Amino acid sequence: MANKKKKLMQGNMACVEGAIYSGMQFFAGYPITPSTEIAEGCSRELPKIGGRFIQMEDEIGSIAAVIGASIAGMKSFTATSGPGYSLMQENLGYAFITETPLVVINVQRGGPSTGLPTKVSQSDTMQARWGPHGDYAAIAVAPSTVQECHTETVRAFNLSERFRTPVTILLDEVIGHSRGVISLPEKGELEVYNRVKPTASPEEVLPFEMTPNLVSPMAGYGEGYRFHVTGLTHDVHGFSTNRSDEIFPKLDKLHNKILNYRDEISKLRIENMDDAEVAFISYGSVSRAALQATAIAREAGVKVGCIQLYTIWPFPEKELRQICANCSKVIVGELNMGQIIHEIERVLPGDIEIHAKQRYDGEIMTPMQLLEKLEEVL
Amino acid sequence: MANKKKKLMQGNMACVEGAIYSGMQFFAGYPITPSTEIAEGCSRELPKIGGRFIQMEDEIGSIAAVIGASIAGMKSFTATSGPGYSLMQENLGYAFITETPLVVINVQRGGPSTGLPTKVSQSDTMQARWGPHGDYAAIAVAPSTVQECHTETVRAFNLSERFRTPVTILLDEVIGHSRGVISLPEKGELEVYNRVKPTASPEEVLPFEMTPNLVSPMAGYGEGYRFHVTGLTHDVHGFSTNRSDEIFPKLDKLHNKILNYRDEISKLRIENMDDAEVAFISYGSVSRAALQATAIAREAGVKVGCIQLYTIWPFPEKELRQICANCSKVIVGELNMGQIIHEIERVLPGDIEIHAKQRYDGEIMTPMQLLEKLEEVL
Amino acid sequence: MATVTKQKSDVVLDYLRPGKKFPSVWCPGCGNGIVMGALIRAIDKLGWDRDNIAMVSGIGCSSRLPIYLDVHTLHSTHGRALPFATGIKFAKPGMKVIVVTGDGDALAIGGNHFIHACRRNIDITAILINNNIYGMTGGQGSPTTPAEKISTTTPFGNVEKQFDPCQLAIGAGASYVARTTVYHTPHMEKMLLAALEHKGFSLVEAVSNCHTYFGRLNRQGDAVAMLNLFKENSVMKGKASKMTDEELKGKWVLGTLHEHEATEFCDEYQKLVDAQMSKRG
Amino acid sequence: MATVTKQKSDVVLDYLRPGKKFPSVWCPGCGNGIVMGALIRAIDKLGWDRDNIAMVSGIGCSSRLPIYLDVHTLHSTHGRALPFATGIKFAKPGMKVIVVTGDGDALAIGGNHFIHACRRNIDITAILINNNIYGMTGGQGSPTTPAEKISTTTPFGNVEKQFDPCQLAIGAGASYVARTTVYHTPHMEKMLLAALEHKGFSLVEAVSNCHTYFGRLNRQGDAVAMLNLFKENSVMKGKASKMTDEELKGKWVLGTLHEHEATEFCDEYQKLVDAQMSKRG
Amino acid sequence: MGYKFIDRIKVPEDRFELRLSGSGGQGMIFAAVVLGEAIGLAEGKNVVQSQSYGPEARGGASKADVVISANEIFYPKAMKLDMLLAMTQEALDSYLKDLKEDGVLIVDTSLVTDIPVDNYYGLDFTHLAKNEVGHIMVANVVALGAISCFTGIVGKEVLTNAVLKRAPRGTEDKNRKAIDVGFEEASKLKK
Amino acid sequence: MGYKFIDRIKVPEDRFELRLSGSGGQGMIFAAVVLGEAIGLAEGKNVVQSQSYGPEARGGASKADVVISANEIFYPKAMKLDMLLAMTQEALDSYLKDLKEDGVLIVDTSLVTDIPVDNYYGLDFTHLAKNEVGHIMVANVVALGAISCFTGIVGKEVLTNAVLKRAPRGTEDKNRKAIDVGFEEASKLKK
Amino acid sequence: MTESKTAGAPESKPASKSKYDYTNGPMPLEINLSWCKACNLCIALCPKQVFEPDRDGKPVQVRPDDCTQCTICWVHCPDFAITSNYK
Amino acid sequence: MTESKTAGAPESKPASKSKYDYTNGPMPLEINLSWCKACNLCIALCPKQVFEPDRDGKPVQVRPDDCTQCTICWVHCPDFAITSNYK
Ligand SMILES: Cc1ncc(C[n+]2csc(CCOP(=O)(O)OP(=O)(O)O)c2C)c(N)n1
Ligand SMILES: Cc1ncc(C[n+]2csc(CCOP(=O)(O)OP(=O)(O)O)c2C)c(N)n1
Ligand code: SF4
Ligand code: SF4
Ligand code: SF4
Ligand code: SF4
Ligand code: SF4
Ligand code: SF4
Ligand SMILES: [Mg+2]
Ligand SMILES: [Mg+2]
Repeated sequence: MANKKKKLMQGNMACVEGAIYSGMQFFAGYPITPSTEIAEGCSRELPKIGGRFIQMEDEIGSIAAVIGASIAGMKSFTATSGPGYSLMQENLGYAFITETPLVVINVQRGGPSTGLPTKVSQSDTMQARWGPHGDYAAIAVAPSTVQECHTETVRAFNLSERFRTPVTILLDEVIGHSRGVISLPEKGELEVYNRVKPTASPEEVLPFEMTPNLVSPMAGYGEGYRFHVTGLTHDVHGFSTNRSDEIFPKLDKLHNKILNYRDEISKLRIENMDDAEVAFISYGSVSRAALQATAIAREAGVKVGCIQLYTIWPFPEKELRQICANCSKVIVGELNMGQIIHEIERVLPGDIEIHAKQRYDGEIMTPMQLLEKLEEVL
Repeated sequence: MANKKKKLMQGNMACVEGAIYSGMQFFAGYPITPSTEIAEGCSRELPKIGGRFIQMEDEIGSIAAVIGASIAGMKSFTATSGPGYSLMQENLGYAFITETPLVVINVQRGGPSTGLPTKVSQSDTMQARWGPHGDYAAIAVAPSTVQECHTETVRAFNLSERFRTPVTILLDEVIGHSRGVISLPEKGELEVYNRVKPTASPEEVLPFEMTPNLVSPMAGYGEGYRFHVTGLTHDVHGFSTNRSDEIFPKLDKLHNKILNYRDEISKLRIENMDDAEVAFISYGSVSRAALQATAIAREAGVKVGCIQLYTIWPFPEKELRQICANCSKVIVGELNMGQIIHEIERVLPGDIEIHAKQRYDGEIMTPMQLLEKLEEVL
Repeated sequence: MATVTKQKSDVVLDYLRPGKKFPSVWCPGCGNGIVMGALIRAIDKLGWDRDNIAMVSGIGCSSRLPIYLDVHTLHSTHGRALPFATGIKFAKPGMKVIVVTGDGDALAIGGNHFIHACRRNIDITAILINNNIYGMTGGQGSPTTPAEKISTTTPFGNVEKQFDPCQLAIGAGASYVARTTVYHTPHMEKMLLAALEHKGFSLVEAVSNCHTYFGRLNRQGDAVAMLNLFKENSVMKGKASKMTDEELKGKWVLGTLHEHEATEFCDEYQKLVDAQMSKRG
Repeated sequence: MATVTKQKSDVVLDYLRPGKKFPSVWCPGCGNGIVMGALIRAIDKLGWDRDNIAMVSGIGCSSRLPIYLDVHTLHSTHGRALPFATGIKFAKPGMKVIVVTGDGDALAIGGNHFIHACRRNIDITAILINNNIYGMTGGQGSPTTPAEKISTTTPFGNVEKQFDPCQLAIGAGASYVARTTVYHTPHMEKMLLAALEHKGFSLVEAVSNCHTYFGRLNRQGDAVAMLNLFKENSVMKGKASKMTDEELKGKWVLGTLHEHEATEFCDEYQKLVDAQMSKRG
Repeated sequence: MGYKFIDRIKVPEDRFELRLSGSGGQGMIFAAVVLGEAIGLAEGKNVVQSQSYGPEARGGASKADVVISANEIFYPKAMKLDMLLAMTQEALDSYLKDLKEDGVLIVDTSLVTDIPVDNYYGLDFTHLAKNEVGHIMVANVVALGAISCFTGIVGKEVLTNAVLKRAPRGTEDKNRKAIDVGFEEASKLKK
Repeated sequence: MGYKFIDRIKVPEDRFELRLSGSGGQGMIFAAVVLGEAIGLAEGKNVVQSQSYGPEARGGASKADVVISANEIFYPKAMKLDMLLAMTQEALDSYLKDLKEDGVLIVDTSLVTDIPVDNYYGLDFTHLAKNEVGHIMVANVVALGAISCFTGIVGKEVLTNAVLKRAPRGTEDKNRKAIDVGFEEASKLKK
Repeated sequence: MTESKTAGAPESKPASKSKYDYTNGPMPLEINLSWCKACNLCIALCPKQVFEPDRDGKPVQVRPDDCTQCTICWVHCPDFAITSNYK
Repeated sequence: MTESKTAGAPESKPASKSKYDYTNGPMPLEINLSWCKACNLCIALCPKQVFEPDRDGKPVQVRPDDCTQCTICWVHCPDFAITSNYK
């Protein structure tokens, strides 16, 4: 029995399992390397559980169908890579303003443009924050192992349902394509959050009501609450408005329903930081190299620690400032030309030296590269 | 005669005039409020000068056609607003990696999504830096008057041709739609830069050659140099590559051809900063309010100065650090929920207090709002 | 003239959304309102539970239509109404899903989704309000603006050719295609009724007036004048089949232009689900 | 069998791009190479100056084709070859512009540009290599994957319906539309020649084999077996016109399926420019 | 929080700000553009003209501002109006608060009936356009004539030329007449 | 720049890293997945299996890595190989440098002819598959049998079960045979 | 334009009494003036010339007896401003 | 599959001499073995069974005299590995 739950599985497929575990029933997508196995996995698995898989004509249609399905009441998601993620930006903005829960997995490959389609990268990190036009607060998470692909997918669905907002899972090609041993949790083992539905009578319910936690209960279509959804800036009824006293609260809500709950959303892995003088800060596959490098360097007596970001957005500023308080230096490792390092420069006090180790040739960061950088900055 | 050159004109139309002045001959676009007058202006004016106007089926097709025309050898541009700009991101990335000169005007309106289609905003500022997936260095400029719409459009074309890169002009609705008196420069009055063409024989020319200034001469199609263009990461021949020793230089080139020449690209307006204790930092229409507020506050004896960013990207870090060196406080005014302020927090030393004055209800920032903020922080 | 409908005149009022401000945002005389009335009467005839109806639109004057109706409504992004609707329909196949779209919305930016909805034969009724122009943004040319006509982006006359939306839909595989005009309201009701009852993807092209832009720029007069143009220049399909191409030039052929039986997407998928689930046990 | 071409066998080599590594990236026996040969021979017959040819593609195995040719080539983004090509052609109408695209590239993500290029009747020849699958990404279903066929995203058989790319093009207004297969190489050359010579938008659908994915997943065998299937299941248009729908089921009808005279977009625009400039000057 | 200065600030005196307001079809934007053109090009002053829009490109209520100055105009929108033209009641209700205490208020008395201040100029522009010029559509031009007279911000000649430059051919006489009527009727009232 | 430690670092000793390399059609990924499954599920160790891709989904050369450890596997790719299987000359040329000095090298002698080291196991997997099993396609499975023998990282039984679980029905005997052949031929060579 | 065809002056016709007698009852139709945008469609399209425009262009039922309840005016009213009093 | 139809065993046929005589000259075709991917198309499609596969599956001209220069092999070769020696 114990064996039955263990499997050797690709990260991409672990995301599918995590989504199904979360109660996801709807996938719409368009194939793209290196995310395609997620679509393929859904096309195989969803019919078996009475769910729905549809291959759309493009990524714009995919995210549109996912939003439609979510508004209809189903937990829904899609998966893509850089080029498709770029195409989804307009409708992602629609999901933000309409407060539609959904999950997008971006299995990152080298960019810009078609770039390095089969090679690893983390160069869509900032796009996950700033991709769509307009103002909104974004949530993005980044797993680093096959097991974490499962848990972070469950977490992503939970966050999206909890906060009525789209959530991006930033995978990178190495995480998506590597196979690892995963133990699939039993039902109930992990928390699964479902969106809050309205309970008052239809006449009393305002679909975009200002609640204490700023998340409005959300009925599905056909559940007795007829409501209007629009991408125009709208009031609590969902009707478009040009009134300052309705626009400000709406946009503040998009921000604050998330930023007020950073503590719930932030998640980090902290290793060997108690006495660390230098810290590696990284996420995704680079964290695996950083953990390895930390272990190796500690063996050699170097006081180095390792901080892995599972939550990328909202950026865990407070936590980082705390954890790094006693460091004199940090090394930010990324598979790009410098993205999250901008945030680190912004939030860490000026007296902490910030060093970058960046790789962007489509290959994974190695522990050795980080160790060499460490020696260099020591 | 002097009168003949003066006109009352909308900002949007001044952009058209600036583009024509720059030698632009090709516009492809898709109507969207509040940028539509640019397309309409081009549809009227381009046939008269033997240029080409085409209304495409969507914004994706528009930017694609613009890239095609630019590669064919014509100075080309498009204009849009948030939703269309979001749709253009994938192909903008293509323009970055293929090093294709072109100009995109984004006349900003309230977002996210359809948002406030007829209302002013500056909420696509970060998108202009981080919108497309992958790594690249972006250039964006922001005029604030009708006259500047002309000059900054000319500058945008020059920068795009000089650096072989797409350039975004960030207008906001107020700048695009206001009419002002503009004096149209004579030929020769403003510098017009044309892309460098190869001169060696076709056999010797590498279309993506590493030159000392990192910009490769660029032939148009049909000019005797048959070359290949791809969105895959490519070598100096333009052929796709998976080799680290070719990928690193290519991506470095995309960055450094621009970042090495920040001084050429940066442009700021600095008013009353000599003895200023507090500085307004802003761009676009907010700068007009800031200039007014500065004038008013100076009258009242307040030591306040005003910094206007014409170049938004690459962010003028060095200049700002210098100019603000003697300030104790800055007020960053934006028509959004806080975008460029992230950069300012990143680049200014920790001992300068950074305050935000943000407005995002679709209305323009008033001098009074800035003055109130000023009084509050003093 | 067409037959008198049996519809009560105030049935429309019964379907208007409580809390939404009336009258509509549309210009006086805009055909969008006429289509809205006909659509409501058709729905009412079918006796559908309005809690079981989802109406989806894109962006444009025409796309404002659903907003006024007391059903589930989704005012989506420009051109994307059909994939949004596909998501809803596929998630809840029991719901009646109706898309309201414009010539720009459906055929310019949304052209791809349009042909794929036709191909997929998903059970959605799309009502394409074709006013031959972009109304919402102030009168630019659309893919149905006829050659030589004036718009704000074809100031010297349109050099492009226009789509025939019905032919395009047929070429893409749609299983029900009809055309009507805002002048022919009883006919419109009939076409809408047939489309709504059709199982699979159905398209009704409703030729409509944007006198504010198309009419003004092309000297076709006000709403009344444009409706009369629709009257004069329309031929019913039966009659049209006896006319030459020459005679049909510049005319709207009205009626059910195409219809064929075909399996429906959600049904087919359900069969697959049933097969897989029964396999599983 | 078809007639012997007069073409010299090594004319193809003459057009290959210097400096580009051969053989191609394609799988052994992939039809893309067969199309490439036919295309070169057709171009060579026309005697076009290769400095005056721009060849544009999207993303896909088929879209790798232009890369190997010594003309101006643009390997664009997925689905967007036609608007890139439109920009080139409209900027330099004197150039010969050819688009090479796949069934996914042209009809899935690129469907909108496809129908608009047809409508606009811009003088571009599009060669759609239809292998009924996404080859590049490893065998997912495409809009031309037939019902019930297996792909990696239709593991239990495709529940969707397929486009007929030629009918779609005709519905969208294309002025030249032909179909051929990689088995019928001399016919392919003829169709390509006619398309390249046609003034206005022309489409040649080249039915091709992806035995690596489509063939393997659907037990259609290797390249040879698939070419033989094309042979067996094709009928020339003339003969097809005498066959019933029942008889034509599952068959490819080959030949020039549609052709009409129509003004070309760049020409029409030039007239407008001429009129405006003469007014001015 | 120490330094207070707002109570000491002064509205810049080199600016003249005016607003033309009414409903969608009344040609307020056209009138503002003509005014801007007359002042900016012929009178040689700096001018910024702007307006606000309803949803996307269309809309009901309409307002168009013109800011005039001999110096660089920093802030492009009106801060405190020196003059307000209100062609509808709704327009007056919305914008009266933006008018300076000593600002000039001009209302169309055929449509504006409830005027909560004493100091204003009331003219029946709609009526004048219809009866004196024969075309209700030129009420905005009649109002321009009145503005020229009441404010002196632009000469009648210059204004007339600016209108004629923008107006469709064949409407010259009508427009000339409209300005004359507006100017004359205004001069009868001018204090 | 002061503190030097790199010369003191040690490669983690709890990891066993192996690479199966060859050309596209040789089933290296399949073999690595089976190996990973056998070790990870039956042997209960932690395993990470990864591979590299050519352009988009297809490609010529092929390599698949398996990292095995009793502890948490941090870095998912091989750092220094404990074992390398090279089925083609190109593969050997590319990856030999990644093998530890005392690592196990296994080559297919039918395709690899130029072997610049002395210490290796050479077996003609292609030939063995064809002649002994009757099917050239199972050369990769023959190699798996040999790996089981040479490295002991996975038991023959466990390996056989893992192969049978993944292989298409009807190929059981062939695969069982292939492992046996590989294992036996290897034991003849094993030092 | 072509308005005259439908919106022209009423022809003199035999005094044919309507099926509905409004002489003593309510008017044939209810007009919601606050929704009516004066588009002129009802006025122009009514085959019986029941309406004439008021000062604002909105319909006034000047020939109520001629109304045949043919539906034309209300199915063409884009603003749902017309309902029938004969229900 | 259907391969047998074209790729089957050569039928016995009357000794019909080719138009071109390769007995003493070069082979009818030039095969670029480094480009050939051994797809089997030329071998299977040649109406005269001129080819047989070598150990790697690449074509060998075993019946050169039967070649009629019909073009079929080279226009179907996806890798441009076949050119004619008769030019
Ligand atoms: C992505 C995007 N591009 C452009 C627009 C601007 N836009 C809004 S409506 C519209 C055209 C509407 O035309 P149509 O669909 O014919 O509707 P109509 O207003 O004529 O009823 C356009 C171009 C937009 N909202 N979003
Ligand atoms: C925006 C975007 N989405 C998806 C992809 C991934 N992708 C590359 S090629 C392709 C399909 C190609 O199919 P087709 O056009 O039929 O070409 P083939 O490989 O079959 O010749 C896809 C989905 C991409 N490159 N870009
Ligand atoms: S602009 Fe045209 S389409 Fe839009 S409401 Fe007015 S008349 Fe109707
Ligand atoms: S995958 Fe298919 S289409 Fe692509 S090269 Fe191979 S056979 Fe050709
Ligand atoms: S119901 Fe018919 S007759 Fe009566 S007013 Fe209306 S249009 Fe005229
Ligand atoms: S049709 Fe309706 S909106 Fe138009 S005038 Fe008549 S009542 Fe008024
Ligand atoms: S040219 Fe014809 S006969 Fe000669 S080898 Fe080729 S296919 Fe055979
Ligand atoms: S057709 Fe070409 S590639 Fe294929 S076997 Fe023959 S020579 Fe080789
Ligand atoms: Mg329209
Ligand atoms: Mg394909």
